[in-house]
Amino acid sequence: MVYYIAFILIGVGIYGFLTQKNLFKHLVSLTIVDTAVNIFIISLGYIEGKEAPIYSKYTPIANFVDPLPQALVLTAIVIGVGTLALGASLLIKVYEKYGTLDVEQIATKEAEE
Amino acid sequence: MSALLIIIPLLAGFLFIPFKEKAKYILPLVVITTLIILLLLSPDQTNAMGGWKAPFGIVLVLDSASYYSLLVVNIVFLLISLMPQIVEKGYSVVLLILLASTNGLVLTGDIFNSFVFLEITAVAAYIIAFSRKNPYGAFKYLILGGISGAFYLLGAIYAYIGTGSLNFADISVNIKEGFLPIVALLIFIGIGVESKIFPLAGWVPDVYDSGSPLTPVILGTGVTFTIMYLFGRIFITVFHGYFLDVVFIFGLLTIVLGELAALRQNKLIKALAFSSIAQAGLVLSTISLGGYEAIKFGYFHLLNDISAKLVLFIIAATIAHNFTENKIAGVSFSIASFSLIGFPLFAGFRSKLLILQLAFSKDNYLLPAVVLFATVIEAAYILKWNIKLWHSTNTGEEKQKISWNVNLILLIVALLIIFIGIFPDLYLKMAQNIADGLTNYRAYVTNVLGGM
Amino acid sequence: MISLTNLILVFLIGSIVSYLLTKANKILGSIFNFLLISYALYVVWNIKVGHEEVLFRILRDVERTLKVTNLGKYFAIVSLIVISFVAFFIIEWIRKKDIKPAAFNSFLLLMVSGILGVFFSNDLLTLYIFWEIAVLGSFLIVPMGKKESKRAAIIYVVTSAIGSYMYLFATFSIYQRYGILSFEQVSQYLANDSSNLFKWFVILFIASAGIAKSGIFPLHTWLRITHGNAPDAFSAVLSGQLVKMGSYVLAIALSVFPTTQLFSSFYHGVPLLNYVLIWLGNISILIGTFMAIRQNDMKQLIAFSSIANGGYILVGLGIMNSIGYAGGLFHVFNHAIAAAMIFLSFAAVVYRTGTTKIDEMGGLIWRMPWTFVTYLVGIISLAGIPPTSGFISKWMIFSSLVSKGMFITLAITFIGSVGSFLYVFRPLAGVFLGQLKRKHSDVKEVPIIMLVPMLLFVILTILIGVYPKPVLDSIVSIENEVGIKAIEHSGTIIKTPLGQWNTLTVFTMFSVGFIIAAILYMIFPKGKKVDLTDQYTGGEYLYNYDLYHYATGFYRFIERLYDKHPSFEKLYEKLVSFFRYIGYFTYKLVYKTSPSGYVFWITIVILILFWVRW
Amino acid sequence: MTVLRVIAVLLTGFFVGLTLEGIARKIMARVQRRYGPPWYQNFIDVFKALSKRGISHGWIFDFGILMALGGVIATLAFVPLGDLVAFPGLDNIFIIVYLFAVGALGMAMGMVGSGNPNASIGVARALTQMLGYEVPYLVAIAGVLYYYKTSSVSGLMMAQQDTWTLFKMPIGGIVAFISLLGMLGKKPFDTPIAPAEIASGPMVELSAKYMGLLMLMHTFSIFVEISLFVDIFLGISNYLTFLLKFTVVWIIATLISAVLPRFRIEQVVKFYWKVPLSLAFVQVLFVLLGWVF
Amino acid sequence: MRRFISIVIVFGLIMFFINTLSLLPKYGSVNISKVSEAYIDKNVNGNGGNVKYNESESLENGAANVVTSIVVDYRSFDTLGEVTVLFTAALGVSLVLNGIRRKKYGRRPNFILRVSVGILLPLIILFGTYIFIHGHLTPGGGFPGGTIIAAGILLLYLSNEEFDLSKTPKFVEGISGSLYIVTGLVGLAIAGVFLINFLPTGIVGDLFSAGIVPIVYILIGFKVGAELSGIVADLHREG
Repeated sequence: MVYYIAFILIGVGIYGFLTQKNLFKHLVSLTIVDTAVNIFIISLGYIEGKEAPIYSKYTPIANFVDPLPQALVLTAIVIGVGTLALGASLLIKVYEKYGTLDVEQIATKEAEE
Repeated sequence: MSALLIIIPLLAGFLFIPFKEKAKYILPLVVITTLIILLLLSPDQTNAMGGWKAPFGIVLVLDSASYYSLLVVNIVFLLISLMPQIVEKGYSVVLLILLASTNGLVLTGDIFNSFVFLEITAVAAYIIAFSRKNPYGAFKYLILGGISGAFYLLGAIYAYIGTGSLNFADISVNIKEGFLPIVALLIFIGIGVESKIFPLAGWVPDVYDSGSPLTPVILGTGVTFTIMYLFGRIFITVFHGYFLDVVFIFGLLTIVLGELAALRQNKLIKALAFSSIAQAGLVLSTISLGGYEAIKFGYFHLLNDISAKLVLFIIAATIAHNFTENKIAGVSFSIASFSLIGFPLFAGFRSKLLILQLAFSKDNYLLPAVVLFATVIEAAYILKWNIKLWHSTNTGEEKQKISWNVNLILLIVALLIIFIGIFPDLYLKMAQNIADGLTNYRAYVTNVLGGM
Repeated sequence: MISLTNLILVFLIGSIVSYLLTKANKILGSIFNFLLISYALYVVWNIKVGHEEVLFRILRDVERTLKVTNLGKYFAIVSLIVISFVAFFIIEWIRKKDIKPAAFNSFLLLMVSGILGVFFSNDLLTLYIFWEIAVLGSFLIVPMGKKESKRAAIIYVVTSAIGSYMYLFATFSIYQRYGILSFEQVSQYLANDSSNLFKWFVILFIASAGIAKSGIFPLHTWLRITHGNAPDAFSAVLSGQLVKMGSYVLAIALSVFPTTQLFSSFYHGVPLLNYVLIWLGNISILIGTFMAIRQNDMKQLIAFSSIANGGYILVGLGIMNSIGYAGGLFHVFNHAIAAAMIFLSFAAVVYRTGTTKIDEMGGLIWRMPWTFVTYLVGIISLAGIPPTSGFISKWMIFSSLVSKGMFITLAITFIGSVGSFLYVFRPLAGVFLGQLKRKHSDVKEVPIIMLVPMLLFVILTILIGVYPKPVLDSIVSIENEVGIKAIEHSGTIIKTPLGQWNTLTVFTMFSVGFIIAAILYMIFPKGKKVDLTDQYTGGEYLYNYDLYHYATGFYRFIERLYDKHPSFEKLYEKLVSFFRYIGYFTYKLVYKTSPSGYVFWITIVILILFWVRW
Repeated sequence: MTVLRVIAVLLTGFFVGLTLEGIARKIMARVQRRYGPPWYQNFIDVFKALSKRGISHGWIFDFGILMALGGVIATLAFVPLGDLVAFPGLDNIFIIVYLFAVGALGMAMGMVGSGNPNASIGVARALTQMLGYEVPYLVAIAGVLYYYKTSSVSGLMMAQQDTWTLFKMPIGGIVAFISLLGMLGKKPFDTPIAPAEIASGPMVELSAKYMGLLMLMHTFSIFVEISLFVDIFLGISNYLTFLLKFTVVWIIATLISAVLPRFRIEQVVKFYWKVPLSLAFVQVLFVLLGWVF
Repeated sequence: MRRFISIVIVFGLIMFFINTLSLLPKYGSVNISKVSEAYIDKNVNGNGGNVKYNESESLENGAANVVTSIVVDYRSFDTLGEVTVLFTAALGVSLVLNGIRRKKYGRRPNFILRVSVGILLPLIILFGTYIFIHGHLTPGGGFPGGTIIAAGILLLYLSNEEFDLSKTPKFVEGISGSLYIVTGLVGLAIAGVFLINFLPTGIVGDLFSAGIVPIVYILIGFKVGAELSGIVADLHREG
């Protein structure tokens, strides 16, 4: 069930890319796609009726979900953050240079050069 | 021990973050140390990171293929580090990180680890792409890289589900049969963007035209070689050449449309960017012909192309007008462009000849026709630039003089191209070893999994 | 006597040495060039036929050899004669050449090394390698000419690349099918190969390199621009010699792989393939002749004549009977010498007046008589008029065509030869005769060093015209080697089944006639020497005699008949712009779009692969 | 022995040529209903011109005339007059046609050397006209050569054992005759010398001696052209019958030229390449197919 | 029109992904792969077995939080790469936005914000450090801890106009990064294998257990905190 949510979210992200004109919205859709992929990875690790993979007072013996996807997602999220931060700073520079974030106007400005 | 190749540049990067400008001086030192370490290492050893054996932990594989690829990549980085003029202020740290990530990409034996290193290379490439007032190009590259990263990650996860572990050798041995098409498709998308395949590599011209000579040089040579090596590693060693017929068609498409697009560019850098797209397409389609010979000649051509591109990009980015003052740069530019087209005395001729002979021996008449057609077009626009630069009269703008060390390096590479043209076995031996490493995946699996 | 490989190596190293020498002193470098080339001529002159040498190894089991055949030796001697004369001419000409003289000399030697390799290579791949070296050498020299020569160099390389890459394609398919590449083996395998289609494909593709290089019909557009704009002395080499490399490959494609045995005869013993090639030659004769009549720039005019003569050679070689083949080979010699002679005289004219446009000059005979003599003998030989050698080859081709009964080709060759009277006469009248322009009144004759090669050419043409034995002997040896019944000739009499004639009696009869006319001229009172401007002007008084020179639109009345002629240059221009448009379209669509474009392409690729895979 | 034969040929060329020209002027006059000058008028003109003292425009002017006359004399020497053959076996048809070009080129060069634009225009027209009539003529002759399998003129003449080639290949004969008119430069095709338009074309600067020499050259060239036609097309003939056939052809040609106006130069080329050339091709097709009478 | 095409394409893409579902096990009934099985039972080297909280001692890993054990010990090379990505991103942001002065928004932050920062900041910093110190016991670890600290720094930036981080985060970042590598190198020196866990792992569950895992996670916490605050600082600079 959760898989469908993840795929639809990827679809929404891609749709965002295809239709939006504003560059910042592209960045947003990129995050959507990243989160959707992360959701999908996590959902692959879930096992019905199993606990979070931490040995603690409440779960002393191993009755855990699959920990590996969660570890991978941890890394994937941080990569998403890194790309997002860089994208945002580049957008600031794009705005400084072209004065707009709209794709058409940038294309016309670039054509003039 | 092979982890040192990644760690030392990384350590230098981390230490020099507070004083970025000073990093320019230690860059050559770091590259030399990694080269020395590489020469000390013996080519077939696998090091498990953190002591955890193969399918569980991450494994760095140093077989003959990765050994020689590392050699090439480090030599390229050495040449670039010896030219501080072309490196922007404060970008040496980025170069260090890039060196670490390219070494990582070559060495890693784990699919998720290769995703991480691919992302490091990509992020470093975004920064380099931005180098001199080219934010829009860099941003487009970032978006494209981000999405391709997402697909690559999906491919990795599907591989994990399919085989249970993330290790290349493990995947190649026991991936469930249904998963291979989907994994190959997703990974093809992930790497396709980086390895300049036709519809996916939209970022190349804008990024290479970023104004600073560093971007095209490092992205065009070092990173391209690493990506091509990764492509070979995954699609040949891991997927046993499963997806290559699709890649062949895309390769042909890239060659033809890359050359045609280059025909109309009026800026030298953009034309050369398209030429590197076309050459990448040629290498990919040669590799995807399948078989040991094909891979050997594919990488041989890649080596020739990289040495020619190194010279062409430096000159195109620094002095994009006439050669009257700096003759040495002019001569090396001409030699590199002749080698690219495939005139007899130069290296390019050898590799094109061997590729044609190979294609014919495999009864594939499409590839030679496309290659020859592309070479005709390539001859048209490269020679146009050659003449324009040699005979242009507009000596109006600033008389940019190339500094002596850049000239020296240009000349050395140009003479190397001629030397390879006459005695090709230096590059051929390298290509042979790379092809050996990639093709016998049984040795790879036993080497990594230790005959589990 | 050094071996061939050392000779080629000497030239490769020599090109660097000459670069340094010319950097030091222009004249010294050119002298070094001349000495080296004449030494090469000497070596090639008395090299033993059948002498073999192993060169280097590229493909595994096919090692490269250089082998001296009669055909190769003949072509090499013709080319080296032309180049050594031009090298001697360059010694003086280089003085006025301001841009990059050092590069000019060094690339000339590079080209010569390529040429030597081409004529002596014994298999298809070595021929391709040296062919590319020669193309590279000549490509580097061409852009040193006028402004337009930059574009010309590109067109030159692209056309020759098209030809040579088709050639390479054929070479590899042969190698893949038979595993061997040397000429004898290939001809044997081809002879007993069953599939006719493969034979057609191979020979046509190999001939395509020759077609591209010698400017035959489909790939002839580059000749006008390149010869017209290349540096003057070099266009003599370009048209005198480089075009002959194309004829050499055509000769190989037609005679070394004997098309007559490979294919059944289609029309009076001429196989269909030869017939197609002959028709290509015909079309280029028509194009060359009719376009040459229109040209106003003298060098472009002779460039078109090279197209026409290339067509002649192809027609001659295509007929493949003893007379026709000999005619084709002899014409190679004549056209090389005549074209070089004419271009040298043009170089001398440009050396003095600086322009190549016919209507800007006139009456140069009074200031440059010796250049005029060279040009006169040159056009007599080019047009094929008896006392000179040009007539012999034309006569052979005509008689072979008549004996084969190919009348349309015969008509076209007549048009070509009569047409050549017209277009060679245009520069004669426009440049040398007629009124001398005031601005050219102080023009002096070109220095002696430039005159020597020109006059040597003149003597050579007339000598061979009268006593064609040496050339005919080598042609006979070639024909025996290639397996065609050799023509019989004794001394100065050339026999053919149709008839025979004696070059010596024609010459003596001509001089007798000339002496009779001179006697008549001497007996009667001498005419009063009158100044050039003292003309019958129908009563009107002329102030500016420069206008009184009829040169612009010399054949305007014929040109009007075919003004709307189909121009192939425009056609190829459209083709190039079509490719350029596809490039623009892909650039716009894939590379220049916004990020949404990129994502669009990624999803499209996924969908296609998905759709294909499942 | 050949020297005697050559002299004989030249002398016949001189005397017969001049007398026939005189007769032609007589016929022309009769057609225009006037008496016309005596038949020996041409001899008088030639000797009068040669004795005068004219003007010369430099060495190329003189050399041109000498080369023209020398060329035509050489061509004449090779032409067999009936059974009188100067060089048996060597008189190849192409030699004669192309040796003739030496004369034409010499004349053209000399005249343009005079510097007068009328001369250049005239020469340009002459060369274009040559382009016009040469091609059909040679194609027709090639048909004959192909049929008789020999290219020596005397051989062709001898080959006409049974019937004249004219009757064997009538179309070829007509084409050859039309181009013969063009060669002679008679009225319908005398655009190069058109007196009204370009002041008698190339001959504009000629005076006295040069004019005389050129007249000689003109007569010899006429003699060569017609004798070629007669040898090839009008059957075997000894010396006398040859001269008879020669005069008949000459008279027909003058009659035709007396009545026709002058072509414009484009019309000449267009005419020659439309009518005679297609006829020549038809004839050649017949020869190839063997339909010969 | 453009919207219609993109809808069709997106629909096609989703169909592509759904088509792959047939391969995947049903949601919730995934069987644990052999690799994760070994991670859970901590017997990658074969001397694991049933792990009980607070009892099993000197296991090969020792971290209670299995995810942390994977992230920092079993696949710590990934995390090294991970940290480099963040490091490059921060470096990139500082190179791209090489601002000099602090960007002034011109309006004074309102009273509540200024006062509450004084109270909240220490708590946030304390909470952040707690997270990455207990990385190997409780969920979370170096990355979330570092982010929380950076959030605190952001709060500082928002609360007053003049606040600007000096070069200290750069130093902290550099040192912690190199320390992380040094720990790896020490493992290489001692046991010849990079990033090996050379310290005793102690009892599962208490604070000083699992060898170098907590040390590494603390270093990562510092590094991530410094980097993200560096990014926040750069975003607040201009000119």
